[in-house]
Amino acid sequence: MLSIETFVIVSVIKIVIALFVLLTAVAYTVWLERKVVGHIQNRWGPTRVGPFGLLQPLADGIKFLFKEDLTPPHVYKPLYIAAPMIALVCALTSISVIPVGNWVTVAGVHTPLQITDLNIGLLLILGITSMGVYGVALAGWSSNNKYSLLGGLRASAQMVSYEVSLGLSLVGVLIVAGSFSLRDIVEAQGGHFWGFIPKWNIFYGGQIVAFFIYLISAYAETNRVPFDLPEAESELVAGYHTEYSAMKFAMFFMAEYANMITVACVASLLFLGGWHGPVFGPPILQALLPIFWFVLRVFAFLFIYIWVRGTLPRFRYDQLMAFGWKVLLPLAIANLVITALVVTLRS
Amino acid sequence: MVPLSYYLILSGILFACGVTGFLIKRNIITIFLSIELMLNGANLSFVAFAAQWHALSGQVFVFFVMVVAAAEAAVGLAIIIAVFRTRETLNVDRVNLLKL
Amino acid sequence: MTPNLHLWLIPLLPLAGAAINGLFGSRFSRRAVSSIALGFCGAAFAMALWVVSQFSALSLPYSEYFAPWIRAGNFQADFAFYLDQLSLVMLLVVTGVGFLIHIYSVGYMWEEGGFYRFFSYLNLFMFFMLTLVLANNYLLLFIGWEGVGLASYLLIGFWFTKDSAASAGKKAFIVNRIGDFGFLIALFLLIKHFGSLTFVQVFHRIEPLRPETPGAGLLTAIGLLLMVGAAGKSAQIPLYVWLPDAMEGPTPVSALIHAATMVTAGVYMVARSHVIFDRAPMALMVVAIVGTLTALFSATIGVAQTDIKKVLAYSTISQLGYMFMACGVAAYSASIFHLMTHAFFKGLLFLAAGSVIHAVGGEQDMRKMGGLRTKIPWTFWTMTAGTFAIAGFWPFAGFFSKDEILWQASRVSFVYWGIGVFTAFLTSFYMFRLWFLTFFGEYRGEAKAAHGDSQHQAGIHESPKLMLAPLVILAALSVCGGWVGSFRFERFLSPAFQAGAGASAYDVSTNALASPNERKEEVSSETLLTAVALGAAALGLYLAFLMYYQRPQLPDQIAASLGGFYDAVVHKYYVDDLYATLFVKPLLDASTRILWQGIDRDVIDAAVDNGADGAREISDSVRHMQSGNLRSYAGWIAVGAAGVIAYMVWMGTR
Amino acid sequence: MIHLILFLIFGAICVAGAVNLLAQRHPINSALSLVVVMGSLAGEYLLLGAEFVAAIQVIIYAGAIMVLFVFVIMLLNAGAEEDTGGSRVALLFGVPGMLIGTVLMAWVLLERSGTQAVSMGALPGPPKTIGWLLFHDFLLPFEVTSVLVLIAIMGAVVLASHPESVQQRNKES
Repeated sequence: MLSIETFVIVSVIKIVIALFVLLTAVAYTVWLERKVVGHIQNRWGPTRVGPFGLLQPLADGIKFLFKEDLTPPHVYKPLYIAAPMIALVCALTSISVIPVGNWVTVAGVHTPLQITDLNIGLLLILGITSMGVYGVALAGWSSNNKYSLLGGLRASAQMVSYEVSLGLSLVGVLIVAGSFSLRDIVEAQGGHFWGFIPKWNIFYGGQIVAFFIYLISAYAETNRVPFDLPEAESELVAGYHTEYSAMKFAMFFMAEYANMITVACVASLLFLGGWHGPVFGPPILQALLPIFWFVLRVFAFLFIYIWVRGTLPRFRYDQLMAFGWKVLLPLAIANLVITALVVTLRS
Repeated sequence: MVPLSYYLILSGILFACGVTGFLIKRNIITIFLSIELMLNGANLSFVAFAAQWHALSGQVFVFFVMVVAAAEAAVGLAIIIAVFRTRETLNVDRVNLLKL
Repeated sequence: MTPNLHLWLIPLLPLAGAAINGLFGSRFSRRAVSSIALGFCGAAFAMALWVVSQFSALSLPYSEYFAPWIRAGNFQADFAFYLDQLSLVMLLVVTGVGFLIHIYSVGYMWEEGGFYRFFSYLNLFMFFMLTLVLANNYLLLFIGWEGVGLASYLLIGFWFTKDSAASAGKKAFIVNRIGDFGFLIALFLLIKHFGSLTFVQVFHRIEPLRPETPGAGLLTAIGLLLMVGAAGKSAQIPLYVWLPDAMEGPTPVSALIHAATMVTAGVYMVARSHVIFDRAPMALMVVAIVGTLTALFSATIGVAQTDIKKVLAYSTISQLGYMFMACGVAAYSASIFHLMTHAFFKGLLFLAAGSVIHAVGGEQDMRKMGGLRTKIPWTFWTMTAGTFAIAGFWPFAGFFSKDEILWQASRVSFVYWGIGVFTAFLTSFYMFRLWFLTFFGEYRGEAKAAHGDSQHQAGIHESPKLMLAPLVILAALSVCGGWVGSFRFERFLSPAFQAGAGASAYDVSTNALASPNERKEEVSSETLLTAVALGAAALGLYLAFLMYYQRPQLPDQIAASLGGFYDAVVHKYYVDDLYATLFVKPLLDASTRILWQGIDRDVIDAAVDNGADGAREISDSVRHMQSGNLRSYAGWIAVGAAGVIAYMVWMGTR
Repeated sequence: MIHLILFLIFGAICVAGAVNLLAQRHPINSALSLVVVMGSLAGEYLLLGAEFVAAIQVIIYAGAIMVLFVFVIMLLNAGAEEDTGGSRVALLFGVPGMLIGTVLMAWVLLERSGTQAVSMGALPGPPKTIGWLLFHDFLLPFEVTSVLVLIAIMGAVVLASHPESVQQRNKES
């Protein structure tokens, strides 16, 4: 056990590092998206700022900071201001329970590579994600704009609907792992089947179905293409953030990408074996390799995100709802039942 | 160490606030929110009593309350929508046909 | 070594029949209904015969415990059955005659509606009667007692659409209630003072008591109250009025219930309670006087009746009077002997009368009959046997039993004997009057109206064999039933009546049995008395022959000369009217004035109406609470909740 | 000590949210106040050790039910509360009644309840145990509640659907 002072110091350090890494990752995910989508659409993407446009995110940030913070006259001000903050806070908080690697000992302090390990960690992520709905919904409502309102309505209905399938798709993994703690779940995935297939949940039983349900629900949860109806520019101008500009808009923007990263992290941890991978070399390399494997998976997941965005068209809203309730939810329940059966029979 | 009666009093205060909301609010949705507040107060006392008696049944009951609250919210909100559609108002003082 | 007799089967078999027919009979064919009824009743009879065959092996009295019923403190009344010689005789009479009458009923009721209902009731009656006979305590006996009352009520009112039948049923029921009231009080007294209702226990506790010779006491009271019950059930003065009216029921019912079995329940009960009566000479005297008076009184009424069944009904009352007279002089076995022979010949007479009525198409007035002798010979001959038996001619059954009763009565008082002989003369007279009017002379029925229409003449027909067979069997029994002899019969029954008879009031029967020599000395006087009785019967036959065969105009002349007395007799001494003015009308008036107008309308109705008015007025003022405002309702709830909390806090912290 | 401090902080937020619910005239503010109450109640649950209840409180109550409320408020575009005469009964009887009841309860709880003090995380309610209870001891209530929810769903669909659209669908079929 750590003394309380060490605990606080270590925690603060971890929080700072995590926030820094996360925000940087958000910035470079934006860059990555622009680059990848650009290449998919047969163009270059950002190239002017820095080599390969690598400094573009910095430039964007500076622009957001210094733009005039415009507040339209008939908005409901308290909520108009609170909404982007809610969205960003919720998006950033959920990173706190995500482990990126094994326990390490730095300067005599033995600590997990994770801000905190809760035994209801996954539930916390779900809870915070579900709170994120308020940001979008309130933004839409408080803007006093019909496009915003429609966007907010769509966002809240869509997120509440797909949260059900999302949660149910995770239950299968939980049954296999027998814990809510993300670290336990990852550790349950160590080793191999028959010596060569990694013991990831995605290969376990019918969890590949669960993985795809999770994938689809996650796209809807983060309001991404092909489910980006709350901000469908062809219908709603810019949806719930039509009236936002400057830093408030940036907050929504960051929240969206932070959510994407969270979702990617959860997918990597739950389905793709977390930080498991071949570990070799000197001790420093042995400490860093798991992080590398983890980041690799997250990157792959994000790449698929962007890839999908670049290729798929947008759903219609009724198709979205019908798909969520009539296809995804029954599928998730069936998967849950089958997994429960398999686990029961095997034990 | 906190005396359990503090938790119970907190739940009582929340419940009383819910009752007051029911009594003084005119907007039907706010009244509904007051009901949810009362349910939350009751839930807190459930959890507190569970700690008092070391019986997890108290916590299980909270789930049942939540489920019932969810069902109630679904039906109640549907009713509110139906009422609003026919009477064009959310003010309960204007929805008073059921008398004499 | 006592074999298990399964006595409980005997009552329950008819009950099963009643249940099957009553519940499902409406869907059965007549054949099925009658075979069910006959089957169960016959099975009971067969059981009874089997019991007789086992009888010698039994240690009497035999009792059989069936199930617990009422147990409170020391008091105990169970479903238990009791068999001794007395019950056995009753058992045989009830099942045997009952079975015969069941057979007869199939033929008699074949054309009637409600066939299944009739047999269900009849079986129900058998059940209750057997319960009554076999009960081992007064309470179970009372159940049977009330049950036969119910069956009797149902069967009298069998044609309930007919107003007179319905009211006759009610009358029987209500008059019986008066008797039952007395019976019940007697039972209460027994419980109070002897703590039990079981025969064995009660008699065991009474045995040590001395006869209440000077004056009257508890046992006299119990005896008198029991007599009230018996008078109700067995149609004695003053409660006999229901029996003539009960003739509204179907004739087999009259034969079975109102002649052969149920009405003798009172006699059975008095005989069963002989231990009590033995110690209550006053009560016994009352029984004798009531019996004698009833015998005479109803015989005189019977003389003037024209309805064939009414004549038989009054005759039944009269014969029951004989039985009570016998009981009253402590000659219980004579009484039961007469009960048995009476069951044979009165059952026969009723059945034959039913056959006659059947033959002439429902006509019951004797003045419209006549000359039926040749047309329905079987009925005629069987009826003749019955008539001679009831009139008391040697060697028919009635002679032996009646003679025994008269002789026993003479040993107590010649007043009883004198009245008994006179009644015997009257019995002979009205029975032969019936006989002559029905079977001899010219047919005076429909022919008068139809001027000798041969079609109607041909309509008079003999009854089917199904009805005749019981007639023949009963006729044979009426002829031979008495040959068993009163002496042997008495010896057979003596264990039942000796038990606890230690200190009899009259010491007659005991002495007679104790010293047969003494009895021989009295034979000469007995022969003389018998001759007198036979003479009275012959005189009755001659007078009837004279008045109703040779000189049919004579009765009218005599009636005219008698004047008012004849009117009184024809109108049954105006007893019904007397009861109507004395009891019925005041009761009706009181009910109307006090109960209906006073209590029902002014108190009960007023309470309801005013309650409703009050509720409406209060509601009028309170309904303003129902403002339709949701929040007001919530306010009331909050106040109520606060009240509940305050109450609970107060209760909890007190 | 830290327990008491945390309790007081969360409790204060709770009460503030509840009072704000009453004070606000616009339903959406009231709804958000209630979300705050629920969030801090989840904190209280955590203090008592009921971690699973706390998580579910946030996910179901704050994340689903309250979103539904907000959604309906937005859908109906409910404005601020209007002032109507209202009910004298509710104010004259209801509020005093409520106050009396609350005071009585508080008095009983403080003076007579005989409850002991609890430490932080007094009764841990791990998901596994709760699940065991739900699916074994409370199986029947659980199943009955599921039927209740199903009925509620159907009721909500029937009540909230446009009568005209239903008629039209009937005509088409």
